[in-house]
Amino acid sequence: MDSINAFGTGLLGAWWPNIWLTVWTLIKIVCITLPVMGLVAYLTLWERKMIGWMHVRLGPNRVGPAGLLQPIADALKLLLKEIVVPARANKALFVIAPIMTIMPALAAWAVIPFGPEVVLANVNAGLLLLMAITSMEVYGVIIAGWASNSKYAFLGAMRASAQMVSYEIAMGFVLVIVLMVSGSLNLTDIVMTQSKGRFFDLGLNFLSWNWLPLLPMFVVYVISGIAETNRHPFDVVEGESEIVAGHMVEYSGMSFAMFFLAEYANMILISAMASLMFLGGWAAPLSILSWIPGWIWLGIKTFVVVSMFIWARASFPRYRFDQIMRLGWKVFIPLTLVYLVIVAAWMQTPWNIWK
Amino acid sequence: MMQSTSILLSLAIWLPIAFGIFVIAVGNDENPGLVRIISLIGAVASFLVTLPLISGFDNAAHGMQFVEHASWIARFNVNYFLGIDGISLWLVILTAFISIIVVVAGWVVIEKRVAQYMGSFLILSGLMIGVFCALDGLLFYVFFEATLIPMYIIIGIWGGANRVYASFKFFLYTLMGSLLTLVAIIYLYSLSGSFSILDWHQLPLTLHQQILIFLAFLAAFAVKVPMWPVHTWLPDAHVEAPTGGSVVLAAIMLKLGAYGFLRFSLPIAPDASHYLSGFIITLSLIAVIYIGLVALVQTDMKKLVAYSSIAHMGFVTLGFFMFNDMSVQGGLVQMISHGFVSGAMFLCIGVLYDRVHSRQIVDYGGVVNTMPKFAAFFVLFSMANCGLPATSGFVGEFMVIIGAVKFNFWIGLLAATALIFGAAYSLWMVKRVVFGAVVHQHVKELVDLSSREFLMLAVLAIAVLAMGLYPEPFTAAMQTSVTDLLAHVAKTKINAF
Amino acid sequence: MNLENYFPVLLFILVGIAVGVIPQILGRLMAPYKPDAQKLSPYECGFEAFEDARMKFDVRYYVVAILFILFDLETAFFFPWAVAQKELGWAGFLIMLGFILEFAVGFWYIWKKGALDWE
Amino acid sequence: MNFTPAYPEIFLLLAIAAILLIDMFLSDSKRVVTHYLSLFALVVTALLTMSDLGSGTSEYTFNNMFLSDPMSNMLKLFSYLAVGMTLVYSRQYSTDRGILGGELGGEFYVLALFSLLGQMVMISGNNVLIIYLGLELMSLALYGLVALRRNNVGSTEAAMKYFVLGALASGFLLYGISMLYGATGTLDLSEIARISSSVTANKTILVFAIVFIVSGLAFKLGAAPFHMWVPDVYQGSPTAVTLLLGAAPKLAAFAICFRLLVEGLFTHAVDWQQMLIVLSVLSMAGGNIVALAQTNLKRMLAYSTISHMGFMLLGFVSGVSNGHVDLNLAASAYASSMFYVITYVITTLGTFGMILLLSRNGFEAEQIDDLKGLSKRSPWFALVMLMLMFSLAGIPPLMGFYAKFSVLQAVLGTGQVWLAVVAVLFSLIGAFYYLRVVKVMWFDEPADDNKIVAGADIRLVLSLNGLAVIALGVVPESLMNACLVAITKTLAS
Amino acid sequence: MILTLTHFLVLGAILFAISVIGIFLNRKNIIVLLMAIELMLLAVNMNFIAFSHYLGDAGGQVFVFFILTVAAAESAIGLAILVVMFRNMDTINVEDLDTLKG
Repeated sequence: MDSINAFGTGLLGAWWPNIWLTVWTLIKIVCITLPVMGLVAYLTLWERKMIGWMHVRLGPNRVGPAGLLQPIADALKLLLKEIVVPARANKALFVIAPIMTIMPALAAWAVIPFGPEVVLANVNAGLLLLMAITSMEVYGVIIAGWASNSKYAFLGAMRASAQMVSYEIAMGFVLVIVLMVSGSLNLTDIVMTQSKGRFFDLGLNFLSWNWLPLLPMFVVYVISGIAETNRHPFDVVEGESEIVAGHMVEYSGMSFAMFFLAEYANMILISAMASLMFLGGWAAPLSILSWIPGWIWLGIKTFVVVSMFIWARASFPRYRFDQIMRLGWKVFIPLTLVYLVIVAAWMQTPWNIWK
Repeated sequence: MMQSTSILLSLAIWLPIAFGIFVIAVGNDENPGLVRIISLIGAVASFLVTLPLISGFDNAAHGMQFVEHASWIARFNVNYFLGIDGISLWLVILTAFISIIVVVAGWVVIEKRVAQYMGSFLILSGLMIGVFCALDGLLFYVFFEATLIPMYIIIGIWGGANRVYASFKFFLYTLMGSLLTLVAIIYLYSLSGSFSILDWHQLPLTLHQQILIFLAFLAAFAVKVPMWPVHTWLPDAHVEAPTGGSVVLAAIMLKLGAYGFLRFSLPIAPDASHYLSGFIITLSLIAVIYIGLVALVQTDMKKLVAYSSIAHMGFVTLGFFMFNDMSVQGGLVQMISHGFVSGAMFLCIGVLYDRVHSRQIVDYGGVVNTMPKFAAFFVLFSMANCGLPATSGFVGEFMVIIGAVKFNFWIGLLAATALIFGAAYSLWMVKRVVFGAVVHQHVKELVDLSSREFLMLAVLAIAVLAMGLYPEPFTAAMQTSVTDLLAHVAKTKINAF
Repeated sequence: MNLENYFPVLLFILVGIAVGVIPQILGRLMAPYKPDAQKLSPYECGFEAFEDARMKFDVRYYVVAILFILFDLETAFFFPWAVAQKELGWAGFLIMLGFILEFAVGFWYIWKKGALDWE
Repeated sequence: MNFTPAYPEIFLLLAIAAILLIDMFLSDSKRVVTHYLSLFALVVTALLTMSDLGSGTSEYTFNNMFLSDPMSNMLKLFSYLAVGMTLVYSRQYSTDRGILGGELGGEFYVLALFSLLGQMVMISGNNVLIIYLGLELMSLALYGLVALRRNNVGSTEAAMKYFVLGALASGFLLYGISMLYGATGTLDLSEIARISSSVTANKTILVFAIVFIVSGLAFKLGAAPFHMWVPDVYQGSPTAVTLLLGAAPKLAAFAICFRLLVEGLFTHAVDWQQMLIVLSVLSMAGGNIVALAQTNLKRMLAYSTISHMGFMLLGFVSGVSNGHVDLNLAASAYASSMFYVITYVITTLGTFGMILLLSRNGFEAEQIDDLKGLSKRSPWFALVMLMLMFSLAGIPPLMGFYAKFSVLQAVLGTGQVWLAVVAVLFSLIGAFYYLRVVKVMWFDEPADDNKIVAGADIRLVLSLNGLAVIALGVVPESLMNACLVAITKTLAS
Repeated sequence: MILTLTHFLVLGAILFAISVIGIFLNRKNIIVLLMAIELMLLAVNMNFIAFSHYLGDAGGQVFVFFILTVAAAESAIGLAILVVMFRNMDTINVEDLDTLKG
């Protein structure tokens, strides 16, 4: 890697260092984006497979061996479908909405560390940046609903955005707690601070990670994550029997694919964040397993959390909208607030485990 | 610093005010009798406390007497500083005296809101005495301005048909002038660091400053006097005001302005006074002659008397700006005399108005046939008004004319001719109202003076005659103060730098 | 402050936008495009739309939006404190507790007022 | 850290929180409990402030961001008084108008107290950040209060206008503050004063800062030409709220003018004085002349406020003459402004209290003609109103006169004779419309003979208010001196 | 290109000017007014951040923090008033704000 960088610097750097820097960064971005896209594609397959198994059926199995080419087929199908722009829709906004949805889902990856030094932008305010970028998802939803000039889309957008912002508060508090125990906004630091303490010394890394002392918050975070991505069982937004596909109802073809892509990219992102903040990121669960590369551990953890998303989808009945809002406002926010105080007080006592 | 030696002046000021507040507080339209009696007691008591001022006044003494001095707003060196000299002595007594007359005049005429009416007059009386006694600039201003409130109310509530217009005009005209005075007062403070008028008398000022100050004071006092051309509020106010209001306006309020000239303009800005004396004399002569002519053509008795007041006050200002003993004393005597005479004139008109509810001259004629006693008084006061010898009006005007002749023969001549106009409009009115054949039915039905009215007019008549026949006590008290004042005014302040 | 670290983020945002734009253009180019009135009419369960879709909607959505803004910014105040919490000690804790209590009062108030009810 | 100087604020905050919570559990019939609790909170706050009054020095807390000095204590005490009186005046009115009770509960009280808290913070801020926060706390509560009468078109419109222009004003002020920060590199007012007087300060940026700060303050004060919101908001708000935003906030506005301009930028007084002269003359002219044409009492009083604020600013333009700094002179000038604003607040409380007194359920006494023949219906209150009107007009021996007097004294003290003449001429115009109110009350026949229905508490407080205007007119010295002492000590420290 | 303090100040000034123009010239939609107000605060924030960075003083950033909060509270109240107004007047047109006239 470094040698390529050196070569590039030698090639272009002499005349125009900024150009090379840009190209180099672009290369790295592509290195992140393409795997993410691939993961998204295969996540859809995995979802269908897993739900199939849980339903004791096979799931996709026709396209390619064991259905492995199914995502490719889906993508091609969507690519070749007509993009319908409804009459009296706001054309410009209608086109912008999918962009506004997919952009944050991807851009957020800029600050996700895949290893101790492996991060595109090692910024100090990483967590804050992550929050800022993911918050922009709401714009896509609202714009899509408004631009479509359809009641279903509009209602769906209203619901989706209300739900997303509601859970964002709870999520914010969880992040504050994580922040508090790690004392840094930098995601790399957050991961690092989990790899110390008594259990770490014993080699039982996984017990020193945040998920254990902050278990309630971990639960809240995962549930909020599900709600945030409008996934089942919080998917009243696109409850098929109520308002069809919610804000995306008027979208078709590649425009729709963008929303679809963004939803799954967000799932992965949230899972990755959960892994970073609660599950020790790239660290191995036991010291003796440290020889396995960090990014594999991170991948495994993310995969586990994503699978929990799917698991939840297959297992729970859909919530009513009022129940969703109640859970968010009347359960999660007080809960996180109380836990915040508890942890803060705990940290002041001699029994503080996050020194 | 002068020490307080007496509380007489405070009593004279605050007693009527206290009575006024009391009357307003307890009185309502259900017990008018009680209100009237309390008010009368208040007015008489207030008059009585002023009498020791005459007996205790030392005619020969220089400076202020009955001085009271107490700190009021120490931060701006504002003091509760009272005192009188020969110039203000008789004005104080006149005010207290007129208050009794006013209370009696409104005895039965005022039927609605008696308490408020009586209370306003009592408070007004106290405030006006305060103006004459104040030796502190701000205190003076406070009293001076505060008189506007009760007067505004009096004109506005108990006035005639056009009272709202008249009351507004009265208020705003007066306020306009006095606000500039306020600027001048504060300006003087910023120069001298004191609000004492006596300190200001000694304050050296450049001619430029003096002229500005003089003009600022002129704005207030000229409106109040009133001098031509800012006199137009006066006929309206007089015509619309109730009888008591007109009496107070004519008898005392106008004197506030004239008094201001003597207390402020002349001694504080002597050089400017000399510098601008021609201007003032011109205005005064215009008032005397032109307004006299205007009075001549009036058909409304009250308006006529109002214009005659302007003309008479013109004599006063004329006298003041001749800068000699005779003329200034004449002006002062004229002020007092005019207080009695114009008050009496308005009362007479009030008497008629109460019976006929008209002030138009043409509505009368031959009043002597039905109201002989009244006619006698009316003729007497009219004669005094035009300055016939043996009445008080003569003394003042005569002295002013003498002084004027001393100053400049032609001015004296002009002033003297003005006497003729005075005689013309007064006597012509008398002729048309009192004498002649009875034309109107309502004149036939007139009843003569009640004992209350008789008493009232008789007292005034005595005063007018006494002053006309024996002006000595009045002039004697003034002598020293006026001499001192003129001596002071004769000295320039510019060189003091 | 080192702004260079943020350059990749900016670049990634641009790439994200590109990822949103390019497939849509591709879709336009490769997919058929044959609009007709029926196809373009808004989705409405089969019958014609009889009113504008941008209708009045439940005011509670506004309430949620407003509450979100407020609460989200309250969270923002926790961030700097949370980072420095270890150094601030009990004093910092107590001061923040005051803030949290105030927050709680407001929260209790809106709860009691029914701003959080959707039934 | 020693929080003593901030005890009143801390207590009030706790009290508000408590009242907010207690109020939730009260039924409308018991709403009066909130009323008395609010008043009680004010009394305790006042006692806390008074306990600090004796020291007479400036005490700082929160890292010099917050201070308690004689001036702040005095202004705060008058703020409590103003808010307390407003609450008493408006109890019946608010209940009748649906801004109290029902769905809203006692929010009126809570918001009123929050706005007071904001004012207190403004008054005590020694750091532009704190001042800004106080300002916003006050403004936000007031925006809410104006809109409290939710089904009334005028009220919501007024709220919208108030909000937009208030936010605009904050924007201007903030922009100025940002420039100030840029020029001095600090947010602390004492530091700003120190650095801005040194040669190193960037003069251009400072002048920019002053321009924007002065415009922002003018907006908040309602001085012309930034007065557009005042008439509409005064007219459109429920009268109780008009009083809340017309009285006490003026004290706080004075305080921030003093803090920012005098304490922060005293060395640049020449620059801001020029601007204030323009504002002041425009306000006096615009306010007084336009007020002449009004038939709505509240609107008329709004324009009169504009003119009074112009007059008040005269004190500010007299602190420094020709660049020559004399601290005694300056203290006297600013004290006269302070006295003016306190006088204005006391008087204005009474006038709006009168409107509240005369309003009944279903009847707003907002038109000037609604006062017709008041002297017949209630001589005493007509007298009180007369006193208040003459006081506003500046006729002695009422309190308003001494306010005008002391300001004029300051103006003439710096030799600005023409300014004084302009000021008195405009107050002459002003006298006309106050006289008109008196005329309507005293000279006209009553249009309706309804008895005044109002509680004993309103009657008592309003009477005391009227008496205060006279009493402080007869003996103005104590209040004047208190202002002077407060300002002198504040300037000295 | 090197970004200097002046660049940021000019940017702030431009934003500020746009928002002021937006408030005074906008006669259509109140939402635009609210947005202009937000923009104004952002312009101020830009100034503060720039100054704070170039002066090396954190105070300005703290101020921005509070401005953001206040801006949020302000827009919350603004929106609430807007909703109430729309219910009463059925319009959010600036020109319809004319019931209050003397």
